[in-house]
Amino acid sequence: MLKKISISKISELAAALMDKGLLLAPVKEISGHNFVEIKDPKQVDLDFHNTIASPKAAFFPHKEDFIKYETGKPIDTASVVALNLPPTFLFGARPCDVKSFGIMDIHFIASGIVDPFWKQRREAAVIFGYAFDLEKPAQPEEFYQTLGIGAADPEGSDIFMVKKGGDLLLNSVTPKGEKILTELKILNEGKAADKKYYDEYIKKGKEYKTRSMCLEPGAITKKLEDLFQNTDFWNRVSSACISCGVCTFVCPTCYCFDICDDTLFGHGTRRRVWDACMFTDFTLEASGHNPRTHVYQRLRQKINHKYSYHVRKYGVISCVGCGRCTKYCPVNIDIYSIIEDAMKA
Amino acid sequence: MSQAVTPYLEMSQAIIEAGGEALKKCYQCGTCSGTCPWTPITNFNIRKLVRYGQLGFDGIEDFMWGCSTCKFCVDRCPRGVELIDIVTAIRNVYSGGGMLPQSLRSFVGSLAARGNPWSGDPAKRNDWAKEKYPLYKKEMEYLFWTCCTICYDPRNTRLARATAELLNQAALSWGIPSIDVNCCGESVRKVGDLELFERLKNTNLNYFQANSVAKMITVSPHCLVTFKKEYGEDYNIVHFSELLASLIKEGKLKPKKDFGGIKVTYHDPCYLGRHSGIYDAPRDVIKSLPGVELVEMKRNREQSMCCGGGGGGLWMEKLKGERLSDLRVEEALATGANVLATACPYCITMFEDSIRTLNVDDKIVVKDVTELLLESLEINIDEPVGDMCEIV
Amino acid sequence: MSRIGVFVCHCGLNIAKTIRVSELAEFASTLPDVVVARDYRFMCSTPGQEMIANDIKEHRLDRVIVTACSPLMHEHTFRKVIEKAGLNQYMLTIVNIREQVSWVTSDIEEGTAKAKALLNGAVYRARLLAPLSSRVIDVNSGVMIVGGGIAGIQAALELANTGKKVYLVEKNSTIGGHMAQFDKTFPTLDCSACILTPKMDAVLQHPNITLMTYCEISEVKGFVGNFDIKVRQKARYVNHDKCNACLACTEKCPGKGISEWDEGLVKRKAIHIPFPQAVPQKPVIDRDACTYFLKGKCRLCEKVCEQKAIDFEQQDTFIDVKVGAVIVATGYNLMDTSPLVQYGYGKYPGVYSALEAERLFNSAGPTSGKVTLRDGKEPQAIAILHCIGSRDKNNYEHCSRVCCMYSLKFAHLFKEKTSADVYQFYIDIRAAGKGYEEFYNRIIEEDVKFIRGKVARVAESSDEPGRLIVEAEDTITGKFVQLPVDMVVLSPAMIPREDSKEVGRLFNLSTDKHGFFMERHPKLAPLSTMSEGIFIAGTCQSPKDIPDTVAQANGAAAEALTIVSREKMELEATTAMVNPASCCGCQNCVRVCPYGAPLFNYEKGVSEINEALCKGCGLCASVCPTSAIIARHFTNEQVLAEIEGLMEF
Amino acid sequence: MTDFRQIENNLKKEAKRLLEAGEVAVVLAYGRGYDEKHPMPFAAKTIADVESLVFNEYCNFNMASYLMRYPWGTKIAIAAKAADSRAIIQLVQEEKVRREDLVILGIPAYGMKNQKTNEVVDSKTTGGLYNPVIYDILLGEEIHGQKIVSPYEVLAEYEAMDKEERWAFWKSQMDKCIRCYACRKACPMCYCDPCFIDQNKPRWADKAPQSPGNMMYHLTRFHHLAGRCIDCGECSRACPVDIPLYLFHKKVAKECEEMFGQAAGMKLEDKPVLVDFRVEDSDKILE
Amino acid sequence: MSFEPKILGIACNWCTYTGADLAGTTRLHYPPNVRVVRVMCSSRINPSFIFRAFQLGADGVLVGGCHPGDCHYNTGNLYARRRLAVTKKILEFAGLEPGRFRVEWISASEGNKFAEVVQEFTAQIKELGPQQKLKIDELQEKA
Repeated sequence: MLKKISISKISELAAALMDKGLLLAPVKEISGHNFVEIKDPKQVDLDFHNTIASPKAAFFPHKEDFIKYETGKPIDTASVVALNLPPTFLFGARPCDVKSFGIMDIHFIASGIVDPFWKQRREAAVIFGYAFDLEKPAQPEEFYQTLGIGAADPEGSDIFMVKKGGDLLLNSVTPKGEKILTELKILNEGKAADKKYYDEYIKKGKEYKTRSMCLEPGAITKKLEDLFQNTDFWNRVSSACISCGVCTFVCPTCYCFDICDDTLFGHGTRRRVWDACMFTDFTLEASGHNPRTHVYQRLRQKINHKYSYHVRKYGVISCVGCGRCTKYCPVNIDIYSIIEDAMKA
Repeated sequence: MSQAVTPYLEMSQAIIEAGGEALKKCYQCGTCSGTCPWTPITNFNIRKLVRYGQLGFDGIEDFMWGCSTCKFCVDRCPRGVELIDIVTAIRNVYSGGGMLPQSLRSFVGSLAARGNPWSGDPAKRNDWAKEKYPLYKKEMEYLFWTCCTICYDPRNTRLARATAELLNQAALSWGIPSIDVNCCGESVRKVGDLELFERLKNTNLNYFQANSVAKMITVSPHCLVTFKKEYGEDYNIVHFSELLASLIKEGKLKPKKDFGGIKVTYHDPCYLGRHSGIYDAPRDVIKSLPGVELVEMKRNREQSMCCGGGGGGLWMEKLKGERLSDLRVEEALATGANVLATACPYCITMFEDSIRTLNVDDKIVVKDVTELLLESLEINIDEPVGDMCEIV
Repeated sequence: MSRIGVFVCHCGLNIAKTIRVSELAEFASTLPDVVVARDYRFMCSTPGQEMIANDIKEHRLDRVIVTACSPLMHEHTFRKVIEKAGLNQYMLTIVNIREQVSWVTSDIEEGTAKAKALLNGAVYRARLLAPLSSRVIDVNSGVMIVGGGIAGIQAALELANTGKKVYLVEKNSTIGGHMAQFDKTFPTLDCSACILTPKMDAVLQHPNITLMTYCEISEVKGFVGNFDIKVRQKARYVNHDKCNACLACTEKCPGKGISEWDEGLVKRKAIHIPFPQAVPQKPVIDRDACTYFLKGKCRLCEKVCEQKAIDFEQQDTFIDVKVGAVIVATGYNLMDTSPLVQYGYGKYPGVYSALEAERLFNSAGPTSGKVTLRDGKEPQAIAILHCIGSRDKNNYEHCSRVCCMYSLKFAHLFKEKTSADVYQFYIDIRAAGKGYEEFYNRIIEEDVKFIRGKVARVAESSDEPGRLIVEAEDTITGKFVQLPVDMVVLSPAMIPREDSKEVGRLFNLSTDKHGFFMERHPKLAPLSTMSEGIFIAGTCQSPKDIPDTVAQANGAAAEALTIVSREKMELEATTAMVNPASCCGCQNCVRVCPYGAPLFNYEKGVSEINEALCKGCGLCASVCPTSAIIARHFTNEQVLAEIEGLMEF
Repeated sequence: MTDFRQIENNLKKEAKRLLEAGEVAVVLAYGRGYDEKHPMPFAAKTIADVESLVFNEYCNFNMASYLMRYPWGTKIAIAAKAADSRAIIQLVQEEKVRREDLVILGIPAYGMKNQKTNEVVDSKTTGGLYNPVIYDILLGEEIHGQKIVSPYEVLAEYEAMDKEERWAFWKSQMDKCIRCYACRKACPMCYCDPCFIDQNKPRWADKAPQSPGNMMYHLTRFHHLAGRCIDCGECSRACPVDIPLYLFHKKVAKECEEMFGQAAGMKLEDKPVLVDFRVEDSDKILE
Repeated sequence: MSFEPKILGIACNWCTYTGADLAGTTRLHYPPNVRVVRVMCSSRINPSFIFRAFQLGADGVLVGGCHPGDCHYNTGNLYARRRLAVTKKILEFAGLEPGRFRVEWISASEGNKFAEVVQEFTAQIKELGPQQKLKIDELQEKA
């Protein structure tokens, strides 16, 4: 089912979605766009290339409270936090980011150990994917083509959106998406020309150029395994790394977290908070021992996790080529270049 | 009839509530009364006043008017008792009951009705200026605060004119207040009429506010202290002697006339000296005059003796032998000085009286330092008054 | 999970009057981890202590909170209690609800609420307490006494007689102090020198006393039981080992200096002993008066000295002394009254200070005991002025305590030695002491005139040149008095030594605003100070007379003995330590520590703390950016928890 | 000013000479990134590495941050612009590096640009100097005659705000923080490992990127850097959400300079102001 | 109900805490709003204690130490003076009312000064009203 709406009426669409539930959409903040829970429909702004942070926080918030308890009280008085989620609309996620949800589903659902919080959030959500603007060139950091992701790839979205001049075309991808589209009375029916435009756009998206190399998962896995002991290689590529957490925090596929307890006046909360394998204390053990004390070990872990271990375990590379880690790295470390180097090494 | 008395603590409490909190601290050592210039010559005893106040004894009204608020006792008191506050509080409590002495009634009455203590017509406040001097406007730097005494008291209007001329000489930007102002209220406050003081204060504050007054010059140390300490605002205010001293130092005023070796002694007004800590500025002015020798009286600076004009004393009748100004003039004569200089209109009034009654006007004259300086600049402000002038 | 017991003391009504103690205990019992909470009339009493001990056993308590008076009062008591009951003594927290709640609050609601908040803070803190073990150290057996006045002499003799080594340090060239300047002592009127000089000699002769005159303290290191003190021996320019005290040098010396002993009333030689009975009886050269030092020529003393003891090249030297305890007895000064111009001191020759008057009575004084004015005449009328600078907010608010009595003594001596009329100008006569009131009565009967009124002014008489007029109000009659006299004696305020703040800094003593040393507790520890092992005696603590000074000296000697009579002692365990895993090697701790306790281990790249030197101030912990330094008993966690607890209610 | 290309050539020349002669084991400078606009900090250890060295207007990184990766005794050549040289001085003061281990290759430069915004980096964001304070070899001519603006001038706007406004400003800025810690990691003076905020004992603040923890982290960090911050602006440049941390650091630096009369990283023999005192410090500073 | 502020006091053991005890011994009454934490020296005070106190809802923080030069540990308070001055400037620039944080030197003999300072500071905090800026959000909801 194809619908359409004028982009100038986007806030009306937003208002309609807000009537149905929670709306997460791109908003222009001081330093760039980000997905934010919309309070005022006018905030929604589709004039962006991609957001600073990936939309993974929609399902995997930076901070997620698990359990509430009182200090000094028996354990049975503690309670698990109930989410009670309304329908959630993730509006305007780019194809590469939408792809990441599927990768994350592996850990949080498909691996067999189900994370109830992730699962509930995923199930409550309707994803409005949004094709990149094919008229404009890709940003120098991006390389999703390498990972086989097109600039207008509807896979993973419930509804996929394409810009056509001043209009936005919305096409349902899943039954869930179709249901929502039906319900949204504010939308107009898509004409045949629109349908044609949409289909061509999707096709054209496959040809859209980002940085690209031939990357066969098995080959890179093998290559990285061979390189593991090559300290010189890892030292060289990590020599600039300052061990901050920018790359992992903006990454759509990084899912590591820390569990912490916080108490205030005897009221305790057990929660998870994002962690980053780049942090020096990431692997710090209670004994004081830390198996990864060197910068190179941490960067090696990160590259290997995404391009080697993950492939070995689940058969997929855990990277979608969005280029955020490169773009926001304070010292311009480029994961693409490292993979390239590794392949050449 | 029994001579026994019972402490009347309600009265003591009333004094404390009227601002005499310091009453509690006194341990009756007698430093104040020993220091007080009145103790040797009158039956006024400041220590006793406090003692009566502490216990609320009757009879306080007989001697509570004696204090001239010279602050000598306050500076010496080993217990840090603010005796002037106590005096003010006692007067407030008792005069509230209509115990104002006869001599003060016209003074307080004039202040209440006309806003000045000299029974002057408020409309004629600025008559002394003869429209020669500008009224203060916002863009001016200084307000020359004209004390009632220099506006109305004939002897002191000369001081007003002298000041105005010097301000012009120094080419300062200044003006005098309009007739909307009234007395600063110092004396009436010390006499204990706190209500009237508040009224006078508010009138002046309104004027200051309406005209955005920021910097002030005053010639009366009494106004100076009142504006600084009782008005609750932080004005940039100077006594004219301070300004003169700095103008001379900066070379903006240059004394010319040689006085030919006259001796001048300087009397520290209590409100300029002990109350405000200004001792050197007026002396510096005198020292800058060519041909003038400054001689000091025995009691000077911090130890200076009161003229008796403060605390309402200016308006009170005092018997011969009970006048501090007489003693002070004698002290001045003992130095061999030809001129008794001072820097306060009250002191001038008191000394003029004493010089007249002691009949020593051929030996000594009283002058404000301002007048001395004006003289040395060879500016004449004494307009000829017909033939009389030539005869003299 | 900890098991905390809370014990709320009523302290009779001291606490119970403004805090609902049972409600407080009940509140405590609702707090997490508190397993027992009780209130009791006197927690510090034996039954109170037993209650705590029993509860520790019965309820298997591992932490105890005593909610009572200030920890400075009874922390030690309760530490002993819980230790006896099997807990580590540091598993105790005191909540100060007396000094800091009930005594400073009038409203019972407010008092109870504040006590609850404080108690809650203590519970938060108590959960995080950790057992600590005390350090045991060896104790030096000697005692240093600073100040060779009557207090120092008395303490030195007492201690030396117990067999302990004493180092008596005096900054002047003789011991004796102010007492050596007095003629008679009140109220008994016995001769000051007669009772003092035998003691001075005894000090010199005592095998256990090392007398260190003309010396000053230059550095104090270490801590109770282990003080390491550097003493500066000022150059005397006379080798005392060689000098045989013939004093031939002092006869020949042409240099003139001001006699400190005679209060400047006369001159003395540049090479001199301060007074005939000085101890040691060996001279020193006053550089500022010596002709050789001033003009480069003279050296007469050197020529007459057969022992070749004169040494113009002598330099200051430093002596290191190790002691276990210190008694500070540095005495007092009289206030300089010349700034109080109304009294004319320094302006009129007829005005004397009390110590100058003392010298006039003394047969070894400038007038050989005759009371004469500076012009040699005998005074006909004398006024003695009390409370000059004392009891005075403009100067010193305290009462100098001895002036009333010595003024009465002066009156007696004036009556005895002259035919003058004597007047006392006073505010109150304070004659509390054994035999004092009787002495006062005796002086009244000697026909001394008492005028109650503080003098306002001393002026020159205009009628009789040279005479003085004293002006005051006789507050009893209310008459203004103008009294012509020949002599005025001022009783100036007794004030701390000019260098008392400096001495305080060296020994780590707090001083009050004028510089008197602060005792640990005004009633219960009047000789102890906040610095463990350092005691104070005599007028350096507050004005007092000779009997009180001597009593304090004996007391301080006994206090010092309780330390040096032990071979070993326990020190507080509340020192800092470094968690090497967290140390980032910034060396902030090394840079700030006043005791040099942290040292940087360059090999490991971390700081290490020498706990023997650490005094537990916690400065290093607060400058440590990584929280690697643990200030034991005041850890970051403990303080943060306490703050959280305090802010909850 | 010597142009960037010339500086790059000089850098290569000196690096080659020093490595060849064995005078240093490593040259800390800038290397090629994934494009021109994105150079990277680079540690050249071999002659072959020298060819990878670059210098252009985007080489903002404060190379002093990398000094502490090498043990004492390692001879290091380091490219140092003005701010970097102050960082080096401060680190020498704090005994984190030894002066004798260093060959400082001074780079006088202006017109450096922020790669994200393309804005020229000037005294607004860094310490107002163009020439290194200390160096052994200068890779370009010293710069004179450039306009000198007080590095604190930019503060006027914020100082003029009333406290409510300022609070609202900082609150909104701190709320953006995602706790990636790029600021502290980019900071040459933040060498603590572990950082106080990572401690579990005590737990100074929660780890979640929410207001109280963010405030505690940043306020405490401002305190830790008080009198030590050398105003290179790396914290703000590294920040993925553009929090103007440099403003706060500047303010603290300004206050420290006014109160204690010493700016950070200007003299080797100074002692950091917060681990120092003067008896005559005035109580006025507490008002 | 009138606003009763919560004020954290941090006092050094040797001077200010003892001075506070003296205020009690001499029965000087002062408002109950200040809750005192005892530390051995004012230099023990980690600036983060102060930040934390404000987060926990303190309306004011009062630090007391020995007078400069009288520190039981010689120089502790001289370091503290610098550190706390910086703390104050930081709080001020962040936008907190400067009047909420105060450092006073109160000796063991100044019981009256302790009482006066508490009186004055409490009045000042009352005037400023509740501290909402640094206070943790959850606590604000409660209030």
